Amino acid sequence: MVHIVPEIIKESVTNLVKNGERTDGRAFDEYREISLETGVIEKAEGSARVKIGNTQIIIGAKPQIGSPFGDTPNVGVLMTNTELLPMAAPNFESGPPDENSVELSRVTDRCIREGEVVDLEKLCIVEGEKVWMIFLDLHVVDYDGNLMDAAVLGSVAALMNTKLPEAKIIDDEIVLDYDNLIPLPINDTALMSTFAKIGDELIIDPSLEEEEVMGARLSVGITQDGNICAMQKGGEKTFTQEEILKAVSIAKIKTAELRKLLP
Amino acid sequence: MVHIVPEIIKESVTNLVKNGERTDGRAFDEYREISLETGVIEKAEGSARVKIGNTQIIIGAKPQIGSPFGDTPNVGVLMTNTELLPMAAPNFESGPPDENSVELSRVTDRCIREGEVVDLEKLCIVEGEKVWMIFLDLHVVDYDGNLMDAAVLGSVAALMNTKLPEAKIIDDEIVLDYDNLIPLPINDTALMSTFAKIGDELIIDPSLEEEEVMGARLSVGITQDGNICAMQKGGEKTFTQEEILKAVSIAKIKTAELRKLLP
Amino acid sequence: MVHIVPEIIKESVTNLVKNGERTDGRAFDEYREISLETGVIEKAEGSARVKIGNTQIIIGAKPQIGSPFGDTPNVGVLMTNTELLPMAAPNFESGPPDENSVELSRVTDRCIREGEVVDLEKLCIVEGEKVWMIFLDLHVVDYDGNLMDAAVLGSVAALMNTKLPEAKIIDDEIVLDYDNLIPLPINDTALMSTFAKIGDELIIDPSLEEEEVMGARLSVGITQDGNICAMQKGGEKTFTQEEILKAVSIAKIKTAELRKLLP
Amino acid sequence: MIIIITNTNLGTGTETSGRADNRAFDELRKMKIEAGVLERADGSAYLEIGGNKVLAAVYGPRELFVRRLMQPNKAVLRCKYNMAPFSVDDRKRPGPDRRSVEISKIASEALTPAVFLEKFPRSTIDVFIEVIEAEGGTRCAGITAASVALADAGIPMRDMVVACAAGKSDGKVILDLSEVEDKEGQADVPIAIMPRTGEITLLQMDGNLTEEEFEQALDLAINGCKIISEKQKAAIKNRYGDE
Amino acid sequence: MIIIITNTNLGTGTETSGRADNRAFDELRKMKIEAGVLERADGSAYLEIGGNKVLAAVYGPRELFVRRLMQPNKAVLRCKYNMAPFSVDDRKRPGPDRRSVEISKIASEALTPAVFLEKFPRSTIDVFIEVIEAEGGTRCAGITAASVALADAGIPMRDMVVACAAGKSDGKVILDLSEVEDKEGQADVPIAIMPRTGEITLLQMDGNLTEEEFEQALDLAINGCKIISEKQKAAIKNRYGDE
Amino acid sequence: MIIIITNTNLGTGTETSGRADNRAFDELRKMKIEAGVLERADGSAYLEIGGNKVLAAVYGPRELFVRRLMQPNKAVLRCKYNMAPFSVDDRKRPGPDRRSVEISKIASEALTPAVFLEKFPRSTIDVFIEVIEAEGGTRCAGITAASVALADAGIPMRDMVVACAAGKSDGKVILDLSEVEDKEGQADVPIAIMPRTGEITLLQMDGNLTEEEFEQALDLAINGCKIISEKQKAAIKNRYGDE
Repeated sequence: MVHIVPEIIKESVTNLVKNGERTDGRAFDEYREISLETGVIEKAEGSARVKIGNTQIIIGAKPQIGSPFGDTPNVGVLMTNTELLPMAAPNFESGPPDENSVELSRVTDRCIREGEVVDLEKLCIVEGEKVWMIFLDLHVVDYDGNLMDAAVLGSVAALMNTKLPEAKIIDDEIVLDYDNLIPLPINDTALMSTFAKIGDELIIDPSLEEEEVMGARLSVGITQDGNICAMQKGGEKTFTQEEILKAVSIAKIKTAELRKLLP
Repeated sequence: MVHIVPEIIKESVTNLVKNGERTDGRAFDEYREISLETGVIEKAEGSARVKIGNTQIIIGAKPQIGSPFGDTPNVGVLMTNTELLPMAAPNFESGPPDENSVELSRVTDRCIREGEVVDLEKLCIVEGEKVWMIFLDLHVVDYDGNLMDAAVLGSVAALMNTKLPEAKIIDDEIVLDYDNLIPLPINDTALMSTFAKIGDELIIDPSLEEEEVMGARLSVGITQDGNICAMQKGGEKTFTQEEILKAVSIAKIKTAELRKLLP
Repeated sequence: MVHIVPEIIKESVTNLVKNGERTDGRAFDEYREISLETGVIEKAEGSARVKIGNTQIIIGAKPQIGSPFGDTPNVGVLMTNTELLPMAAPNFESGPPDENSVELSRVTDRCIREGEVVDLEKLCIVEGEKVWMIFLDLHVVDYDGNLMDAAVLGSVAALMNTKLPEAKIIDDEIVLDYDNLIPLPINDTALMSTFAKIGDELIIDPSLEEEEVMGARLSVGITQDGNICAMQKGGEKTFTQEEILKAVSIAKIKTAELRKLLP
Repeated sequence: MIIIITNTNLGTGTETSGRADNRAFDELRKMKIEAGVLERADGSAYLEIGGNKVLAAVYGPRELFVRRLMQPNKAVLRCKYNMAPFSVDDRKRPGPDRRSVEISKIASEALTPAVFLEKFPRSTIDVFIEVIEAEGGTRCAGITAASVALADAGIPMRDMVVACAAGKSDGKVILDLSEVEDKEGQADVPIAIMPRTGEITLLQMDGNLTEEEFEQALDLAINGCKIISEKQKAAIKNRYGDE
Repeated sequence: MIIIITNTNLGTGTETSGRADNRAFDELRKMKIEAGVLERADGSAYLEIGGNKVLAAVYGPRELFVRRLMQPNKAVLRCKYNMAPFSVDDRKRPGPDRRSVEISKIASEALTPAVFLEKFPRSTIDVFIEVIEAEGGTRCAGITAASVALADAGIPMRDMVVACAAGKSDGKVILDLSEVEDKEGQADVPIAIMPRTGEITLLQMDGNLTEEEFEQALDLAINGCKIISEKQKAAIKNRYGDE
Repeated sequence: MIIIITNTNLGTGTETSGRADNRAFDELRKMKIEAGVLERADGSAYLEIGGNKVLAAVYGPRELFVRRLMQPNKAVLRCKYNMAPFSVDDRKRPGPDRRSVEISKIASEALTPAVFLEKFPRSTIDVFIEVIEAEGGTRCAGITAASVALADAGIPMRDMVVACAAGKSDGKVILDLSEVEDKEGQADVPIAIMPRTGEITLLQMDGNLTEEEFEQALDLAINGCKIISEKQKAAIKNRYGDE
């Protein structure tokens, strides 16, 4: 369903930004309040609940033993899936993932994969035959803007929280030792910062209200070394080259701050 | 498609019931005429055609060799599937099973499974590896109310009619001996009786006309020992505790009568 | 979407045909200009691009190693799939194949299979275990009528263009020798001619404009020996017995002409 | 683990209806047709021929809710052909496959020429064919039954479409192939006609036939249709009386 | 390659909430209910009972865009029950399965009698139940939470529907079966009632019970509902104050 | 049964277009663009770059039948990116996957800023990108071709969007990665710009780059876009003449 934002609200949000202000009084480079808990689902081998403002995502990580891909026989598999639950917003609908949900899954996956958050090679059990597959499921339960940053932050936290049974090969059989739980091997803590462009300004962590009036969106994934590992532009307007470079600089600082929230 | 029943028909059916009568002259605890044939499909290992009044279902049982579920390695599998064919009623549509079709499948399955109609443990061929899977397909071709009772009665008859080839293990191979057909091992003949509540009355075996005016529906599955093995309430109105207990008592008597129709 | 053809165009096309003429000046038994290239996709083991008038189909053949069907353990598998791309016509829609797409796939497949174009028995690698499966994908990119004849002509050309690695069994392993590419074994070059009935006349190779006014359609597949291997009537009008026999006679001549275009 | 099947009886039910069973080359399998077998449908029919058991039902003319299919000047006839999961030796997964989609299309086209669709603009006539048991020739059986169901529903028609196949098996051109004859045979030619005029409303063919063989098969199939046509009429007469 | 699991801890989290844990036969698992936990939804609730964690949210009354569901004289209440992939031991594939389709249907029917739908013709009230973690009894937990969410949304209701199960495990009729008790038990009877009148809006049963055992179970479950009903009211009071 | 592939030639067709082939770090693969290659579409284009072969077609502005997508004050531009099953080494199953859904979305967003959508309220402009053969960089090839198709369709535009990628492979920042360079490389940065103003309409990145490397890559890609932009204009000129 197309959600039409009244012109009057658009104008007031846009004018505020033009004057250097935001509706909730934040600075342009200021996140809303963030809460991050891990281990919230006992039945999930890893889990987290993240809130950025009123946006809330519950994330669970579950391992399965499966076959590696043919071209990477000694590498484990990470599968990221997002459900934009109809509970989370009046215009979210039940059914197979739509393009917004697919984009959120794929950008989250890209930031984690390219940021080499999980050491997937350590998830190989028998080369070419059996590897750990980690299913990362993002359950979006309340939507108030900036799903990207919440998704990556919560996913990294859930992965850091994940424990697997030790898998030993004994007499050509895989033995899973649930008395010996081992944390998922974590390499990096790549995180993401997202900017909305309203008028000619970039503001970080857009609220829903701000997303509804923004012209374009830029998400930047940064590793713990400060390198860029993922980017995604969205929206129907454009960015200048300078705006993009500026966003990258701010993202380096801001993801470093977000990183302190990790367990 | 929402089927709107004219108010005048609703009233007349409801008033009749209030006066202790039904549109077709039956007593409140009286079934319509029932016909039950078995072996109607030569290509199916088991089959039945059941008619309750004008409601007609054709049921086929087909075995396949498959893998058992992980948590029940020595137990065969029963799969129940219902097609509410668009042939059967003007408002039935082609396509994947809707909620009515799913409910019918699951309640039928529940009555048969919990009533332990088939001795599924005897369907194990090689523990943890190969078991018989019985696919029970219900083809609803004419719909005039009370699908539940027809579905269970026809399914039990089809299962009693089913013959499997003997499966022997010879030199680590499964040999299916089609010269030696063995009846499916039957433990029980659990059957179901369904009641509609119209006004404050319970009537058994509701016709379509009665279903369209009923407030709520109660189906009760009873084993041959007279125990309860399945229940399902449907509809947007309520039952009192007394009504439910009364329905259970009547169902014990009525399923015993239905049982005489089995081959 | 129903495409409504203006009455005036219908009449003018129909009247022309009644007078022995066609809108583009062709004779009733004359094809439009045909172009046929093979080897157009380097990554496909076989490929072709066929144009009949403005109708254009790109066809790729890709082999995979798979399991034979249970009842033909020593026979390879041919799978034909057609995409009527939304690019090809304003009323073609994205999504799973509709009935027109399915009919085109199945009639093409039938002509090739029954015409025994590919010697499928030579595609057996290990009897009952491994055979070559040939996936023939038809990508319809421009639609101006008579997809059937284009589909079969392009498919046969793509199959004739297909090369497979030699599959040897060495020490119970399948070794695919990509240094030794072998042409797909071709038995026959069955082709198809399609007729539209407009008024009481049969015209070959109908253009889109002619298809839109035709009453019925007849496609005839002919082997290189001049035998009939496939037929399909379409459309909501009828043929007389004489018309069908006449179409068969013409198809024998015309498919022989088309055959000269093959590589 | 390998599964071995001994002494399979698969298909034995069908062998009895094969030419092995002394049918002449131009002889149909045993058949019966009954009209008006379902209560809810506006019209219905049941047909058995050889080991085939087919139900057909008709709803309509009725309102067409799918806007984009609506025709301003006539009704749309939509036919759905479906096989019950238990109708074949190996259970068929429920829902349409490519074969049933194609047969639904050509069955719609086979029935359409006979119906006065122009009497019912903007509406639909829905025809459902359910194959309860399949033993070769279900599409023809379905179309034949559907015509009877259309007549039973009182749909005004030019003629009652009738379908039958001929083909080639064991080197001979024969009428009405059984499942075994079709599987082991060299060609199958299912057709449908409007018997009054002989116009052909369905024609398919697969296999390998010379032009002459095809002509023979077409003749045989047309004759088969004419015989079946009488049984259709008898079924309607049987239900509604003779006057 | 065979996979062997040693010393599995699967289910150990749940054993602590079993009757092993000294619950009386008529004692509920530890529970808490909170109203108003989500911002976007018109009403919401969070419920924990034993190892179950459930969220419920309500949108509406709002415009119904699906024409064919619209009722001219009342609102439609549509309930969707869904389990998170991570809510169970073996990851559940996202999307509806037959179990969740059935539970969605019976949950809608369980809530409908309590709502004054006739006040909102042609509209819809959408109820979403998300099982975040499952440990036996999620449908009852979901219905109970959904009622609180409906109240939180200010939907006018006759009563607050409440759900609870009783059953038989280890030969005894007991209240509120845990996952282990359900799996190893002999019967489960989930019900929902409107506590003011005691009318039953949901009833299912599977297993094997004598008529007497069923009567005991029904009594137990009704009592369980009444206890939970107080916790529902407290959750609403807690959010909106007492006046 | 294990399958062993010897002396595979997979990818050999592509090696010839790799930097192995002496391309400079800022050199594009060989390319050609042709406008107006399809008859039915309102506009179309064909593009080859390296081993990539891409078709683009445009229909519209035309009536939008999906109500809920309709915009009262402008047209909607909808782009569908699709790969032919035979376009890649291992056959791709037909139909959209998650990758093509994402690319369709970002391609729509890349083209939208250039089109005067406000001229066509309540309508749709449909852009179809078909990858006929893929060898690294199909999304950029597709967007570039789509712009030419939009121009060929006579859609009024601010500018002709053009797309190109830069990235890092073998430790060096380079322009226009081939399939092999992308697979074995460290980063890929596909962008699209409106060349007149330099505004960026598409930007994605995956891999690992320092801030400086990213800046270099961005500069390289913008330059690549400018070169390709000339070829787009030439293609249009070639079709419609110079005046």
